[in-house]
Amino acid sequence: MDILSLFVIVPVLTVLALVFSKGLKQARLISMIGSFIQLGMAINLLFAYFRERAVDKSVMLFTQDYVWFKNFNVHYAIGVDGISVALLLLTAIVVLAGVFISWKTDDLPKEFFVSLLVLATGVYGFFISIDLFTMFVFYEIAVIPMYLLIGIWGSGPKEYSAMKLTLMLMGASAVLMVGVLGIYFNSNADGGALTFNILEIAKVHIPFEAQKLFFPLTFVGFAVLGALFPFHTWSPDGHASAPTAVSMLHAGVLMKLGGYGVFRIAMFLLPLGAIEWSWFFIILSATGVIYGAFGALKQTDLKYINAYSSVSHLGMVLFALLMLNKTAWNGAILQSLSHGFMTALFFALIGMIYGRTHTRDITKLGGLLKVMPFISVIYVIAGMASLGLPGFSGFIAEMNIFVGAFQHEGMFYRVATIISVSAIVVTAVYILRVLGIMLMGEVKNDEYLNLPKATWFEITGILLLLIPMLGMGVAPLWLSDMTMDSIQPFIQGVLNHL
Amino acid sequence: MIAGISIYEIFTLTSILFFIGIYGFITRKNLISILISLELILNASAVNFVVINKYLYPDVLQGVFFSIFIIAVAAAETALAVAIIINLYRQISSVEVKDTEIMKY
Amino acid sequence: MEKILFYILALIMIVAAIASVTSRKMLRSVIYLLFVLIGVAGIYFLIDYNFLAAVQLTVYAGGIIVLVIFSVLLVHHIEMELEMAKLSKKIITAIACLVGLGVFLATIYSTNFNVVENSKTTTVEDIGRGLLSYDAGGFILPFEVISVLLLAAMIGAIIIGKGDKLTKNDDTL
Amino acid sequence: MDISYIVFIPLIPLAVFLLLGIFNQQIKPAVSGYIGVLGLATSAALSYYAAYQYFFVSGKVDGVYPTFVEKTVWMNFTDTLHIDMGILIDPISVMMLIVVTTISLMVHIYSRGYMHGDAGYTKFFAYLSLFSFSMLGLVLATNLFQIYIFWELVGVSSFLLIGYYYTKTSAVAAAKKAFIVTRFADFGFLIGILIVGYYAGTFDFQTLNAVNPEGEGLLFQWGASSFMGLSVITWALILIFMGGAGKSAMFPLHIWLPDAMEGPTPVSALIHAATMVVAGVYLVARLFPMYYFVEDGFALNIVAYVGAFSSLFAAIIALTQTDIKRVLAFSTMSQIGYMMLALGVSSYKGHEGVGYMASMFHLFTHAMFKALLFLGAGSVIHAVHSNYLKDMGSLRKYMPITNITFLIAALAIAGVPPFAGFWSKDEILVAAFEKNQLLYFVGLFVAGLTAFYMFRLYFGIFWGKETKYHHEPHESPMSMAFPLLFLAIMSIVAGFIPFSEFITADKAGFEGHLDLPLAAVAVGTGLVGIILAWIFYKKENDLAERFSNAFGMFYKWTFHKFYFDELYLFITRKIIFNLISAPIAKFDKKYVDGTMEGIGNKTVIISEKIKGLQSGRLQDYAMFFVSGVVVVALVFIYLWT
Repeated sequence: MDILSLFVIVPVLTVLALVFSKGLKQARLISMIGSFIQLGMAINLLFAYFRERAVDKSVMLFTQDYVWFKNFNVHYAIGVDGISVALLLLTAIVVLAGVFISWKTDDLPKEFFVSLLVLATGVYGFFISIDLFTMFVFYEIAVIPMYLLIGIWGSGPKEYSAMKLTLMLMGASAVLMVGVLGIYFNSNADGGALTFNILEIAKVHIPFEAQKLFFPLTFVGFAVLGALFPFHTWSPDGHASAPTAVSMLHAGVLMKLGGYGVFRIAMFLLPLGAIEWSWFFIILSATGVIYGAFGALKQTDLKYINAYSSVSHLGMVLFALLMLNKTAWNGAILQSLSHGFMTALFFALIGMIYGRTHTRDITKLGGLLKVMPFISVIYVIAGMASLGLPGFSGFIAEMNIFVGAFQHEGMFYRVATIISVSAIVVTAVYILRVLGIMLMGEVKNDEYLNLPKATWFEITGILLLLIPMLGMGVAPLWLSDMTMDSIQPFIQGVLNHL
Repeated sequence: MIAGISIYEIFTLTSILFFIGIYGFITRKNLISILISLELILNASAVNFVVINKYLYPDVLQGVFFSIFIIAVAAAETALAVAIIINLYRQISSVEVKDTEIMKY
Repeated sequence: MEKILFYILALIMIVAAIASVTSRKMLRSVIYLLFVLIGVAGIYFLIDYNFLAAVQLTVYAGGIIVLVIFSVLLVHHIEMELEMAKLSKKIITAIACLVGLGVFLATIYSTNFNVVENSKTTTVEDIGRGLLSYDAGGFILPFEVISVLLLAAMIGAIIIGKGDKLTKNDDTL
Repeated sequence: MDISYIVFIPLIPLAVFLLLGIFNQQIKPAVSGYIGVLGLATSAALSYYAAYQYFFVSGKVDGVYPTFVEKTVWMNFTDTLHIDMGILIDPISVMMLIVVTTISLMVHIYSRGYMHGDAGYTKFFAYLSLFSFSMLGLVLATNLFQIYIFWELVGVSSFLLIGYYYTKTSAVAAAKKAFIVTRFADFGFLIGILIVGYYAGTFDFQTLNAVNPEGEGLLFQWGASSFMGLSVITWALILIFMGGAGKSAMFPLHIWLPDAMEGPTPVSALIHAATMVVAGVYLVARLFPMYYFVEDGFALNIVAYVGAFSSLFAAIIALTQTDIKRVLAFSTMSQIGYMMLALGVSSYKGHEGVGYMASMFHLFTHAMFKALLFLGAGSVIHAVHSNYLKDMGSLRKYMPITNITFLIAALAIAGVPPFAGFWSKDEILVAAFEKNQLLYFVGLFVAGLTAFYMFRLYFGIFWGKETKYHHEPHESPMSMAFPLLFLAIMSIVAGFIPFSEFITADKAGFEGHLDLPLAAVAVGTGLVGIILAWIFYKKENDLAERFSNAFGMFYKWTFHKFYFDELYLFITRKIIFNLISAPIAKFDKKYVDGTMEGIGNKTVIISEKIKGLQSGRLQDYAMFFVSGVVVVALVFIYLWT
């Protein structure tokens, strides 16, 4: 049985079932069941992966290949390694948590869940594909429902934000498309046939000139989704307007596509280009890291703070990838996972706070620790995870990144590394600022005193995200080794040329 | 054949007429004026047909036939155009181009 | 003699054509056009296509110009000055036309035409036979088509010119 | 020696934390207090057992105390570089185990009385357990990264405990300040670790500290690569010391410590007096061979001078503070400076390593008497509900036990024999005298100041003016009195422990002896301080006020702690927030986002223009057509040949 294609089939079936459902209760139940099956499959895949990995040492496991469009040699080719498995697990968890958090979507529930699951389908598909074209198709499938989700179920200037987000991401994918086609048309550099399969392209020696030209296109195309400075501005507005579950999914999973794409495609297929351009993008990403942190310092809207924090954290991912060594790459993957859980948790909590107090302005909130202890305590924990406290996933990711970045000799890299490290201080400042103003202090508004407690589905959603975060932070060895092993074949190309 | 006149001079004349017609077609604002400019263009090309026939292929008569057809079509076209112009004038009491833009919607 | 005649004709035609597209009086514009058409007929005479010249004179100068003059009189007051286009538009158009003319002339003068010296006179009979010939190279079919076209145009002109019934009571009539 | 059971010393508090943290609502306060105390008591018992085993049963091997390590890989960075988790047993970690568990146990017991009736009673014990776990983990760390991990955890427990009264704005601000300042220091620490990791290729203490049989460190070879005139390892050590200075409140990273007194008093006693703040000292001691051998101890000199300066600086400020906990806070800072000073002047081998020994000794005794002082102060605050000296006076009549124990502690810190402080302080002065006379005199002067401000405090609280109280102050309950008594006994007897036999830099131990002339000078200085305080504060009089007026400006500066808080506030508020963050936010909105918006707007404008071309006017089309034809003709005839 093809256990990978199920990751696309099950959400599609769920969507079909949703089409025939009536009302909120049925819709959410179906979504929950569908997402649960996904999670079960992801966990099953994890164990299957370990079993298979023990005997099979090839780069990708569970590979399947069907010809899709013969003239251009487009295949529906899928396969996973440790990194995709980890990211699939992340996606499954965040989607399920997202369904729980959207338990009370009154407005067009059916359509909401359909869009949510279509988005999830795109993400799953992206993570399992090893064919550039398939990957690109799934990428677009993932990005487009965003427009509907924000534009219809959002708040504030939602049309504007949705438009901005979609246009910027579409612009990026246009650039990306050029890069992908550039890779495709150079995939016969060694005399073979044109192909979209990344494993085959990786064996080809794409000429240096082509690499130099197409690397920045591919990199920027993906990195915009990873909120690369200065193309990050869609993220604060988009997140601020998006409904809770969408923010979770977007920041938690969709933005990971950027880093994943960079490392799977840009760096893997164009290693010479990566080496050639890394200095330039290091400047941008290191700027993004520190810039996002400082940007978050002055915001008062919770979602804006978190969006800028994402800019900073994901800047770290790109920064690590550009450092071009194994430790840093491992850090980047771990940071993607960690940020996925953490930021999804943040957005879930913000959604709960907003749902109760109807404001996201921290200056209007205060003393929430007294009013809603559970949510506040989790918020503190999430905050601590965000500022890289040991025991949470953020710490191990950041340490991998820093240690890896420090392996890169040269004054320029050292300075960039130290600048990025300094972000941990600024992060502490903005996180504590929020905690201090919002959770601690006197209760600002008497109405807040009798707000409802966290409900069971909220608690379930939170725990789903919190436990993996803790698990990663306390016992990182198995995960870190799993991703580290999978990085090896991908970084080899870069290392050969360094 | 016109004695002492080369084909180049006749082409020069027709080209000038042709572009005067085009100039008129673009700059005039009155439907009838546009029709007049159109006649200029048509005549310039008709002369070209005839001249080429005479100077280059004197044994055949195709150029002449085409000129006759051009004249016939021009007559038909003018008749229709005048009919349309008159009808238009009845409708909106104007034959200015700017008043007839309603067609684009 | 013919050379001088041609130059005179050419001068008249160009001046009349320019006057025709720039004149602000409608009727004068039509009359200038008449001069051009007559000039064209003159050129036909010069190159010895007498029948064509006659057709030109009767159909164009006689028929079309009269038609146009009628329509002018129907829709215009004689004294009415025509509205002119914006200067910028005129200049742009003029530039485009001059450049286009330049291109034409440059092309014409750089082409080497294979001129055949002759002084053949074409008779009406030649034309009639050519037009009505069934043989290969005969023009009977286009001729018939043109006749049908003329008929259609005539009917169309009448229908359109007659106007719509609905507009009969329009006070613009 | 089997050391595996030592793992449970930190793990028991962790279990207690999880238990109390997760079932926060379900567990009754009375029970949670017992659980906390019981957990810590078990840990303490294990620690004592471990110490006994280590020093007396296992003993020396080849004339030195051996180092036992048990560890497991926690995370791999590269093939050679990895973080281990484990426990490392050597003399100083065993000593720290005892200090931490003892003080923590006492504080737990004390808190049962002090925090009685508080709404967050269970939460408080959970936090205390979390702190104990982190601190014990820090103490037992086997490598730099492990110590960093627990370092951060200690920082966060400190944050939680300082901000325990989270509805109080000042407490929240203090907690934030403490966390951010130490975080800033940790930034340096982390960079230092990264440098060590890269150039030395390991984080492991044993490898880093390895000393060859000739008594030389093995780190010479890493001194090669240099940056700005110093070897990178020296830089790393300086940066690591920056981390230590942050936690230990050394100048200029000291500003968080006085504010941290916003936390409940037992917390101040545990974290901000006895254990966490000495982590910096412990860190330097842990890496002592590195500090000593790399580049002739350049980094160690910095430690010494920073320590001496902080010590003097804090002692001067302590003279004028009126909040009794702040006086104690500055006193702590001053005493830690002392320990740093001692480490800084120490050598490695044999008796020359007296500074190292003295530092550890002082750490030990200081933990006892400073915890006692804080708990005593807590007892007083509990009784009069105020932190300020002006609200106190003549309390000896109401609180006999507190009075006596506080006096013992004050005598101990003032260095009066035979109390604990005398012995350790004397060793420090001896070490300084042998190495660096300047630092010796600074130390001596600080000793005098210490005696003076401590007795100013003592007389101010228990003697001095008669104060009217709203309701009669009463002696604290037994749960609070017992720790006071226990620590008082420790403050007396701790000095008699022959420290030099157990804890020395080279782990070999040496015969300790008392340098009588130096001791006499030190005691004399202390006594002068006490007598001055007696004159000034024993009876209510205006001597002190006249004196402070005479100093005028200097007094004002001291009272405002040399305006360091204001300086930092200026830097954070004005520079970071207003000059960096606000412009960035604006820049982002206006230019970065503006550019993207601009592209969008331009597209709309251009499309409006293009829309205009599609006018529906035939003549316009004709013009485009003609122009187009002309252009195409030109291109194809002349350009594209």
